[in-house]
This record gives sequence, structure tokens and C-alpha cells, in this order.
Amino acid sequence: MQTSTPAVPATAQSRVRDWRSMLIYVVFAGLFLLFAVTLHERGFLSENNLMNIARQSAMIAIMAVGMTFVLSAAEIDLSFGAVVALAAVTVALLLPYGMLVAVAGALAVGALCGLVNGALVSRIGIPSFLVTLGTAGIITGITRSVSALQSVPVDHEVFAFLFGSGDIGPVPVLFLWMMLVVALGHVVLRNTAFGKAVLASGGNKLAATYAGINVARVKMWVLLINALLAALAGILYAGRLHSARYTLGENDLMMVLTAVIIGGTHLFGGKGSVAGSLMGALIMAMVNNGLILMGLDIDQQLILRGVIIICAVTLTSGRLRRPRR
Amino acid sequence: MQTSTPAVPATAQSRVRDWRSMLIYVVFAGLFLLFAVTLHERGFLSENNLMNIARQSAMIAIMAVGMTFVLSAAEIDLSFGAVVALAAVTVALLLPYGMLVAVAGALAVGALCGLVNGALVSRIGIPSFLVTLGTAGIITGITRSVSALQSVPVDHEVFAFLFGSGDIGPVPVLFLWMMLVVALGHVVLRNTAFGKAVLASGGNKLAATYAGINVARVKMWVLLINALLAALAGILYAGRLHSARYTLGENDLMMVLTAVIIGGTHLFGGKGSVAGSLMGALIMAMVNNGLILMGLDIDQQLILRGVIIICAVTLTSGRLRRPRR
Amino acid sequence: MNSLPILKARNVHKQFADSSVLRGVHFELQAGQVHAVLGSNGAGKSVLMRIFSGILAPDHGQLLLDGKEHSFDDAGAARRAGIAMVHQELSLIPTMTVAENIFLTRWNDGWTRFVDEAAMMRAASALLARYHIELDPWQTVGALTRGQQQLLEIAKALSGKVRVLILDEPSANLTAAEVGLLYRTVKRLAAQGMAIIYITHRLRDVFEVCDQLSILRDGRIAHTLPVAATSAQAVLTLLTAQLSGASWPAVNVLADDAAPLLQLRQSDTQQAALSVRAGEIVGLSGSGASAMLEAIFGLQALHGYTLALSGKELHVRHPSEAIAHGLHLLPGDRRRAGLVLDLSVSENILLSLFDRLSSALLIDDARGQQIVTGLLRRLGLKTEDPGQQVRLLSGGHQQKVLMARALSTEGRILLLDEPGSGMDVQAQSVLWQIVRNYAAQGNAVLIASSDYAMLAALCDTCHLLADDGIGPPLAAATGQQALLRALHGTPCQP
Amino acid sequence: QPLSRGPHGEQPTPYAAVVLKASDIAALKRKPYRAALVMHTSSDFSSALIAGARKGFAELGISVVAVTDAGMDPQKQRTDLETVMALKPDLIVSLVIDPVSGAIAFRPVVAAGVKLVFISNVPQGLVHGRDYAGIVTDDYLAMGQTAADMLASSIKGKGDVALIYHAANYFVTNQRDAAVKQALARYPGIRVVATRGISNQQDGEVIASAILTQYPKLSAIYAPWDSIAEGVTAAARAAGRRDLKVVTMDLGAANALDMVKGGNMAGIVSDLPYEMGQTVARMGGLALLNRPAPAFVTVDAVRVDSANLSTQWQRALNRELPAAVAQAIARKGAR
Ligand SMILES: Nc1ncnc2c1ncn2[C@@H]1O[C@H](COP(=O)(O)OP(=O)(O)OP(=O)(O)O)[C@@H](O)[C@H]1O
Ligand SMILES: Nc1ncnc2c1ncn2[C@@H]1O[C@H](COP(=O)(O)OP(=O)(O)OP(=O)(O)O)[C@@H](O)[C@H]1O
Ligand SMILES: [Mg+2]
Ligand SMILES: [Mg+2]
Repeated sequence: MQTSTPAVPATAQSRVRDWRSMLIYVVFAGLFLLFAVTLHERGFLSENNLMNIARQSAMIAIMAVGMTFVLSAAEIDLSFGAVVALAAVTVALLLPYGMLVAVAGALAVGALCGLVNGALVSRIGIPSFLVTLGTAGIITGITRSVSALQSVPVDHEVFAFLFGSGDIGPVPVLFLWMMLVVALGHVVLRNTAFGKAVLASGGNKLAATYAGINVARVKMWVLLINALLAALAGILYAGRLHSARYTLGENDLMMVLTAVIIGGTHLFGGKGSVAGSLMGALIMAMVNNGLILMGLDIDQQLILRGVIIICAVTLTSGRLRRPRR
Repeated sequence: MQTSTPAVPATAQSRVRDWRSMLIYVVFAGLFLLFAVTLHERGFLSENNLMNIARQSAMIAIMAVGMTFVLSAAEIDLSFGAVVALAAVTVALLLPYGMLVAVAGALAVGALCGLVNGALVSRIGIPSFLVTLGTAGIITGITRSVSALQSVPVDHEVFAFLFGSGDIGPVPVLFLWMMLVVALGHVVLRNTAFGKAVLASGGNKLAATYAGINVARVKMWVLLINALLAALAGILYAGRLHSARYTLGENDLMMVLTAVIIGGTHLFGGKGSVAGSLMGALIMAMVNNGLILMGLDIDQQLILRGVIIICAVTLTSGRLRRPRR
Repeated sequence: MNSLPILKARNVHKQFADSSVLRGVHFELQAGQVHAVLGSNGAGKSVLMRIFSGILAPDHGQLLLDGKEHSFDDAGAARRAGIAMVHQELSLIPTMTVAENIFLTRWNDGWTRFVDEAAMMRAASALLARYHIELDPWQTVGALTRGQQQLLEIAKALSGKVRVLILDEPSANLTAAEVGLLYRTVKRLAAQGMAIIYITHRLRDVFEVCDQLSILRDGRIAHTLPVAATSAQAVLTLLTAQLSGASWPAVNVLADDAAPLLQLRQSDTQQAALSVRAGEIVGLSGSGASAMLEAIFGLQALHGYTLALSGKELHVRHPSEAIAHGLHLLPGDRRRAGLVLDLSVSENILLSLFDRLSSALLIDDARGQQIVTGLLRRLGLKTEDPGQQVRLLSGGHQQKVLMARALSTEGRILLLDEPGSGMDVQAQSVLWQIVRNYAAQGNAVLIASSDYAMLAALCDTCHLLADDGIGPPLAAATGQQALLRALHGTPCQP
Repeated sequence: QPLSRGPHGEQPTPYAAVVLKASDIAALKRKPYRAALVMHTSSDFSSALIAGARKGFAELGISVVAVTDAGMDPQKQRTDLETVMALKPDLIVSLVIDPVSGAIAFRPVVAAGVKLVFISNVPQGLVHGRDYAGIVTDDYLAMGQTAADMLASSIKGKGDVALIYHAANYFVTNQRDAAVKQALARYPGIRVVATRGISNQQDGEVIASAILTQYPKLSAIYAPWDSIAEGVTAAARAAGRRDLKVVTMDLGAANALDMVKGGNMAGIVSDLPYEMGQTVARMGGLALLNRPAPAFVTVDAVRVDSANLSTQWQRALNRELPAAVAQAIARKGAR
């Protein structure tokens, strides 16, 4: 008898699912073609420019990976721009004492920030929005005063090469970093117990607890991971710009959140895709690049970027939210 | 045995609830005392300064009311800073054609923005985060090009008096505006069917739909209301500064979100209190004012503000999120 | 039927993706009638009801109210036409008060209307009083028990002017007392001429309150007949439930010297208040049974008792520890505490197992799938795609997913909170079989349920839970006869 | 006489001294040169400058292929630069936000042989003539000093004043603010009772209000630029301090109007962004022709009061005085 009335058959179901999450790639391809056609004599396709896009998306992507974990767990981290700056300044200030010291130091600082955020969120249970808003201010204040608002020069070829400036053959080191982080992030979120715990905690906190998942610890870890990646981003900024200043990362929050959410991660948790975030980052970088190449003035750039974002997401997440009927 | 008590008995229940939502007032009082004591010879208590705080909280509060509705419905509006600027510039540009025209025009523009946001969110069903991010860019682009980045002067005594600059007796008109908006908002959210519909949609979309609540329409309206209040804020800015420019409101988003969430409204919807948001606004304004009176430099202000925010919310929402049962 | 039916469905079809759930349903409902709708899990009962109440639109087919054709474009429309539904998955706003939830449907019309809190509270208490539901209108719904929420749902449904009331498995996890209240209410409403559709898997409900029953199978109404004209046995056959005739393995409680796998001791006098030995199934009933299981599982403080596993006293602070000690809990509230709706069926099943499934660092998907398919087969749930969202499963299927999770960790102690809730007759008999075998393999089972009969049939001992704590053990009848009687729901005294 | 000195102490050259011969212009027009503007942010200032530059380049037959806005973010400015390079420009004009990171960002540009003209300051380590053609800047020291003088004269050389300074690492504003402070020190009768940093231009009123409550006897406030000044005058109005004097940098319609109507705005110091733009274009022209260009070119700091407002406005921004302001002046004249 049909105790077993097949809940919607596999094929159909999954087809629908895949088709949806594929859309982001379609959008990316579409935009790329659009620019390739309209801008090819303006050098959009020049190997150099593609490198630019790669390099520019790299930074966004690295930060987006961390944010993907945070959002998947239904938390948010407003402090990570501040962490980027602090880590950058730290590494720059410590470089005279050796590269390893400096990098370790910067990562340690990042970890510390993450732990503070995590502790306040998971132990005391303050909404992460407020916690990270608060710590963002504190961290920025610290960065401003340790750097006295001056930009700290980075004068260390090896460091600069390894962290952001170098190219190995035609491939920018930055790009390798991104690949590493994204690949890791993707596997961790998809194929490890931790990843599942993150998604479960974000999807239904209580159910996750009943299933034996330590939600507090999960929240702790996602905030820690995010802070560590922010620190890495800061280090890479320092290496790429050969200097660090308190303003780094200040404008990245919105960019990164957008990349992640365009990529299909839910702002309210439960759903997250690192690959999607990578696509989001590529799209953002490509659009910035394309709009400048078009030679538009800033107002037009703003307007057009807005239009593109809306059109893109109409395609990707348009019907998803339509009242199921 | 007592683990089993079906649910905390009535009275207790309500008592607990009240006690919680009272905390925000306690925090406000506490901070006030703190500043009163530490800063009294620096003029914190001077009638003048209290007026300053009143005036500054007024703007935040007016914007916070709209955001309270949006968050209560589990949506977000990143575009309202842009609407503030556009409305301000519009009213300033239209003033030569008469005050009514100008104000009506600005409100109309605001309404239009709200409708676009609302339509994209409720009809096409794109997450409001992305919609409003996109429209924010578009609106800002428009504002910048209509104003050519110049500040538009406001040369209209009556307008300036009615919208922001005037005092009636000792009471700033701005303060009356705030009172009006807050009172209205409070009543609408608490005591009208619409308010309940908003909270229901934000609290459990499915349940609201099952109960026949038109969730799409609710989302439409909250975004419209928010845009209208943003437009009002823009008009008041213009009246107060005797000028309008494209940068108005660009830094208000975080401030307002903070005020609202400190006030006890949930970022993820279902819970909202206009009175709380007012408290949040007062706290933010008071803290800014206090920190400046202390004569701290920006770095110290940032740090201290962060610390204060965290301490405040530890008190108000600290245990709230403790894993239920 | 003689008189003109209030509600009539003609040739209703509904298809999702490419699985057609309803393939031509004809259905009639008379005023003053309590019409039971039965059918196996996933038969399409809830879908059909969602169509009646305007939440889903039929692919084709008509709905007729008083003979006039109607099509509702949302729940509000159906509601205005006098059709109210109590959903299987509770649909309340946890952040709102009881009163606000009762009047949820009112919040859509006349948005500018003022809400007189006081009046609302008065009306709410009046309504609650009318149906003898003891709830504080001011209370926040988040804090209510599952049973209280179920009753609140009914009050909510009755708040407006209602002619057709749809109850989708209302008796699932209500306490015996609450079930009694439910029966009385339903009878009274029917007497007042209200037409009621009553979906259930408990035959007892059918024979207590219903006067007509329809069986939904293969997307059609297979049978419709007056309850008076049939018997539980007959209905079971109509449901084509093949209750496995296999007799249970004898209860083989291990030698008493072996320390019980699970024991609750009075924390003052170290006396054992409740113990479950290897091979034993112990029942727990009464208010607070669920809370007791959750306390054992480390979800809340265990007041007045200390926990001992295989003789060793220990303090479990978090479910993760409990699972590490070989316990697992099947939660009583499917949606709130059980499922992560965004995740797939297999992810939900493996949720407690992932860290153990990790070979090296990565999850061994192949093994995961093996385990999932194994468990699903054991529970008789063959969804062809464990990758689909659990959200889309029918209530009973979802319950099986949770049972699968509880079994997945292969612990030695199962804590089951209303395990049968939402499962059809067939599925339940399979479930009890599984539980039996599980115990027989030398494991321990502690079941919290308000279905005395089922407990009596299944358990070796039962405890009643009262405000003064855990009652003394009552030896319970066992064996298939009792089990069948339990499933029919005819009361059976130990 | 310009006061500011170049980054390496170069003597300033007045912008008028930068000229192109007709033959040069012809030579430029013969080739399809492409120029890009890599700016720091956008503001009334920068758009006037860009307008001037576009005009100037047009006269030289040089096409502007891209304009970018880094939103005050050096990292964004670098990516903008990389992007612009894909357009293969012959000339890049840039206002460098951060001279330190700029040093690296511009290395490949220099290597690619692209001509460079800088605004306000120059990336560290670049050499005039070899790496870049020259700097065009406002005479920020003069601007500071002029502001100080206007402040002083507005309060008859005596009284308490407060300074609001741009609490951010931004060369131009920092130089200007510092200059104001220095210059004021030379007035014995004037006491600087408060200096408050501002990092977000929306905070003008909040900060000014606080200052006014704390120092009721204050007679004047310096605001680092126009949008902040608007807040300051608003605060003065709110506090009923009609007598308070406000001085700021950069022309803005609202402040101009207030000044004309005899409000708190006592004076405005402006540079000549439009001229800066045109000068930048001429410098670019020289660079493209591999002509030696002056290392450090300054535009005048002009002292704007209600008397010379309309002329200076036109001169600085190359556009008519806004109607409202013009009418106000007319009304005043009538009285
Ligand atoms: N929105 C949906 N999308 C896809 N499939 C669905 C959807 N809703 C229900 N189904 C499928 O329709 C079938 C019938 O579901 P329904 O909930 O009506 O079963 P039911 O008779 O209520 O079972 P139960 O007794 O377990 O509640 C199930 O196989 C379910 O998976
Ligand atoms: N190179 C320059 N020379 C002279 N003035 C300048 C220069 N660059 C910027 N300014 C002016 O200095 C002031 C501060 O510049 P900054 O760009 O930091 O302002 P901001 O905080 O970014 O606000 P905005 O949005 O107006 O740019 C502004 O009035 C700007 O117009
Ligand atoms: Mg069902
Ligand atoms: Mg700027």
C-alpha cells in the first residue's frame, strides 16, 4: 500500500533545485557576454583586464567566504571591515620584526576579535548585529590610534610577493589565495560535519540543538572564521598596496554582503553556498570594471549598477519567494 | 514535577515581558545619570544641551519609526538614506514654486521610491536586501545628477520654520514633528489591525498567509511607509540646514538600525516597538552628545561608543537569546 | 445524502512537479456532519484540505459551496466564505499573545481599524471559556506546550463565523484530558449544525466523534460510508493496512543483577524512581512527560532526580553529551524542535551522525546514503529522492524522518516523545515492530505518550507522572491483541 | 603670491604661467591622445575640476576615456587605476588619496610610459620630469591663512574661537586645517578654546551645537569645508547665536546665501577648481609633447565675501551664481 506514496519523485525535485542554483552561473555568463560584446574594443577582453577582474574579485571572494558561513548560521558580522584594517596595520607595523611574526601577529589579532565577537554572541547571547556594531567601533578606534591615521608603509619584497603583489607566471598570487580559500570554504561548508552544523543552526536553532549540535559553539566558530579571513584579507591588502591604513575595508561590507546574497545565501540563515558567493564576487568585480570601461560618469555608474543588480537577482531569486501555491 | 509546569502562569508571564521591555528605560536613565554626573560642569544638563539632544534624537527617531515597521515585517530597507537625500534635494529645488508644491513633490518622490521597492519585493519577490541595495544606488545616482553634487540653498523662512528650524516657545518644531510621528507610529503598530498584520507577517509568514493575511500587501506598505518617513526626514533636514545635498542621510542607516534594534525590535521580524525605537534614538543622540562634550577625539569616541552599546544591549537583550528551554 | 451538501468537491486534481497527488477527488460534506477523512501518509489529505481552505489552487476541478461554484484566491477568501482550518503543522505567531493569535484572521480586513486591547482580551477569554480551554489571553504563544497550542489553533479557527471546520489530525499529541475536551467540543459544534472534516489516523477518534468517513487513496476517495455501519476491523481492511501478524519477540529482560541502562533516582533518597533495563520498553504518561525526556536528554535541568546510565550517575548538560552516552530523543514537536526545513531528507536524518560519518575530515557521503536508504526502508518510507527538501514531505513522512534520525546513532537508549504522531495505521504498526526489535536487541526504550492504550499494549511497565513526581511502575499488558486494540484506540485496562 | 611649497620644496609656479603655444596645440590635435581622470571621490569640488579638465582637454583635441571615483578608498583607487590602464590611455590625471600606497599603484603606470599629472600631492618616490609631469594644486597654505585672516577680521581680531578639523588622513584638508591653526596663532587677541575633529561631514551640527553649549562666549568657528559649515550655521541658528561668525573652505550655495543675507557665514575661502582642471589639461598637453612642465603649479586661494561673491563664484566654478543667491544680492542692493 502507499504508506510510501512517493513524496515528489527525485528527478523532478532535484531538477528544479539544480536549475535554480544554476541561474547564478547563467547570469554571470550573460553579463560577461554583454560586456565582451559592448566593450571588446575598449579592452574588456584584454588578458590584462581579465587579470584585473580576477585580482579585484579575489579580495571580495576571500571576504565573502567568511561572510557566507556567518550568514548561513543566521548571524551577521558588521565588524569585519574594521578587522581588515586592524590586521593590515598590525602586519605592516610588525614587518620590521620579520614576516612570520607579522603575519602570525595579524592573524592572532584577527582571531582575538573573532573570539570577542563569538563570546559576546554565544555566551551572553547579544544579537550579533549589535555586538559586531559595537566591536566594529572599538576596533576601528584602536586602529586609528595605533596608526595615528598615518598609512604604514610595507617595505618587504618577499612579503609583498607572497601576500598580494606577486605573480607566478601569468597567475597573480592573490588569485591562488582566493582559490585556496574558496576551495577550502566550499568543501568545509558542503562536505564536513561542521558545515552541516552551521546550516542546521542557521535553519532551525532549536532543532539543531535537539539533534545534538552545540549551536553556541557553531556561532562562536563562524565568527572566528570570518574574523580570521578578514585578517587574511587585511594582510593581502597590505601586501598588495605596500602599505596599510585605517580606512581599509571600510567600504567592503556592503560589497561583500551583496556578493554573498546574490550568490544565493540567505540573509536569515539556513542556506549558503560558497561557490555562489564566488560567482557573486566575480559579478560585482566584473560590473565595477565594465562600468568604468564604458567611460560612464559616476552617477550613471551608480544607476546602472543598481539596475544590473536588480535584474540579476530578479533572475536568480525572483520566483523563489513567490507565495507557494 | 516542576519542569512540567505547562507554561508560566499568566501574571508571571506578562510581568516577565514588561520587566524585559522596561530595561531599555532603565538603560536610558542609567546613561543619563552617568553623563549628568560626569559632565554636569561641562554643560550636559544645561537647558541648551538638552534641547540639542532633543533635536538630534528627533531626526533619528523619525527615521527609526519607519525602520521599526520594516524590521517588524522581517524586511530591511537599505535605500532610505538615498530617499532622504533625494527628497531633500527635491524639496529644495521645488521651493521656488511654492512650499506646498515642494513638500508635496518631495513626499511624492518618496512614495514613488517606496512603491518601487515594495513592488519588487512583494510582486517579484526579490529579497528586500538586494532590492533596496539596488534602488539605493539608482536613487543616489539620480540625486547626484539632479543636484550636480552641489548644495541646493533653501531660501524660504516659513518653510524653514515649519520644517525643522523653528521653535514654538521653548519647544523646537522638530520635536513636535517627532512626537507626532512617534505617537502615530506607536498607535498604528500596537493598536491597529495593520500593525498586527505587520508583526504577524514578520513573525511567521506561513501562519500569516494561512490566516488570510495578505503578506505581500503588508510588505508593500511597510516599505512605502518607510520611504515616506525618509522623505519627511529629508524635508526636515532641508529646513534645518537651509540647504540640501546629495550626501544627506548617507550615514544614517547604521545609526537608525542601531536605534531600532537597541529599542528591542527584532532584526528578523515578529517583534517591534516604536516606543523602544524612540528610546534607542534618544540613547544614540545622548551618547553622541556626551562623548563630544567629554572632549574626546574621534578614536576615543568610537571606542567608548562601542563599549557603551555593548554594555547597554547586554542589559536589555542579554539573556533574551539564551537557547530556549 | 438527502439535503444539499454545504461543501462539495468535484473531480479535484493537484500535481506537484511531476507527482500527481490528487487525481479526481469527489467529496461531499453535510451540515451538522463530522466527516472523518482517513488515508495513509502522503495520500494527499492535507493537500486536499489546503485546497478546500483556499491555500492551494486545484489544477482543475470545482469546489461548490451550497451548490454554488467557488474558487478562493487565498485563505482569506475561504475564511470569509466560512471555511476555517486547523493545520497539521501548527501555524501560530510565537511572538504574539494568545489573544492576538486567536484573532489573527481579523488582522487582514480593515487595516485602519483600531484594536481595543481590552475588548480583544475579553473576547478571547470569552471564546476560550466557551470551549473550556484554559489559557491566559495575555500569554506569549512561544511559551505554550504543543497541546495548548493545538487547542489554541482550534479556538483560533472558531473565532470567526464558521460553517465548515477542517481539523487536520487535531488529536495528535494531545493529552487524554485534552482529547476528551476536543471530542466534547467537536460533538457540540456538530450539534449546532457546523460541518466538520476530521482528519486522523486514530480509529478511536473516528468511532468517538465522527458519523461519516471517507478514505483517500491513490488520489481519489476510495470509500465513503457512515461510521455507524462499520467496525474498526472493517475500516482497517478498507485501509488495507496489513498489520504484521508476526508476534513480538518475547520480552527478555536481562538478569536483574545487570544495572538498568537508564535510571532516575530521587536526588534526596537515592531511591530508583524509574529504571529501564536492557530489553525493556517503559512508558511515561501525564503532564510533564515530554519535559522529563528533554531533561534526561540534557535540554533542561532535571529537577528532583539524578540520572544514572548503566549504574553510573552522571549529569548531562547538552544533547551532544547525551548522544555520546548512547541516548537519542525523538522530539514531540516535529516542526519546532525536529526538522530543519531548509535541509534535505537525508541531511535531516543524518544530522546527529555527521561527525561520526566523517572519514578523515570529509563526510563519507556514500556511507551516509547507505544508512539513509537502510533506515528509510526499515521505516517503510520510500521517497525516491532523499535529496528533496524535507519541507515538502507529508506530516507522517516527516515523523518517520525524525524516527530515522533517532535510530541513526545506534545508541542503546531511545527516548520517544509521541513517536506515532501523524503516522498512519500501517506505519505505526511498523514503528512498534521496530521499537520492539530494537528493545529485543538488548536496548532500552522510554516512551512518553498520552495514548494510554498504546502504552499499555507496547510497554513492559508504565509510569504515571504527576505534580508530585514519577509514580510507581504499573505492569502493562503486552502482545499483539493489546496492540491492535490500542491502535483501534478502544480503551484497554492493564 | 603662492605660499605652498612642493613635496620636495619646489617653488610654486602660478597656474597662469602654464601655457601652450598654438603650434603645440596643433601638434596635439594631430594625434588622437586619450586621457583618464582617476579621482579621490566626488564632490562639487571634484566635478568643477573635472569640468575644467574636460574643457581644457577638448581644446587640445584630447579625449577623456574614463573618470573614476575611489570614494576615498586607496584600494579602490588602485583597482580603478588598473581598470583604466586597460583603456590604454596616453595620459592619466589623478588625485592620489594615499601617497604611500600610491607609490606602488603608479609604478606600472610609469613603466608603461603613460604621462602623469597629479593633483594636490604626489605618490612617494616618484621623480618630477622622469616619472610625472607635475603637480597642480590649490594653494592650501594660502587658503588656510586666508581663512584665518577672515576669521580674525570678522571678530575684530579678538575673542574665543573654535576649530573643527578633518579627523582623517587626507592631504589637502589636513594641510588647510593645519595652516588655519598656525595662522591664528599670530593673532594675540584670539584664543582657540576648542579644536574638535570631524570624520563624517554629516556631524557638523551635532559637533557645533556641543561646542556652543560648552563655550557660550564663543565668537567664531572654522569649519573645514562647506557641507560641514552648513551644519555649523544650523547649530548657530538653533542656539540663537546670530552673532557667531563662521568661516569655511569651498564655495557652496547655501553658505553663500547665508553670507549674503548677513547670517553667520562671515567669509569663504575658495580655490579655483575649474582653473585647476584647465591647468591640469595644459600640463597634460606639455607632458604628451615631452615638454618640460613646472613641478609644482598652484591656483590662487581666493577670499570670498558678499561683495565679490558673484565674480569669484564665476571664476572658481565657472558657472552662474545660483538664482536664489543672486536674488538675495539684488534685494540687498535695492535696500
Ligand atoms: N508543496 C509541495 N510540493 C511538492 N510536493 C508536495 C507539496 N505538498 C505536499 N506534497 C506531496 O504531496 C503528497 C501528499 O501530501 P499530504 O501532506 O497531503 O499527505 P497527507 O495525506 O496529509 O499525509 P499525512 O497523513 O502524513 O499528513 C506528499 O507526497 C507530499 O510530499
Ligand atoms: N585636491 C583638493 N584640493 C582642494 N580641495 C579638495 C581637494 N580634494 C577634496 N577637496 C575638498 O576638501 C573637502 C574634503 O574632501 P573629502 O573628499 O575628504 O570630503 P568627503 O568627506 O569625501 O566628502 P565629499 O563627499 O564632499 O567628498 C571637500 O570639500 C572637498 O571638496
Ligand atoms: Mg497531512
Ligand atoms: Mg567622499
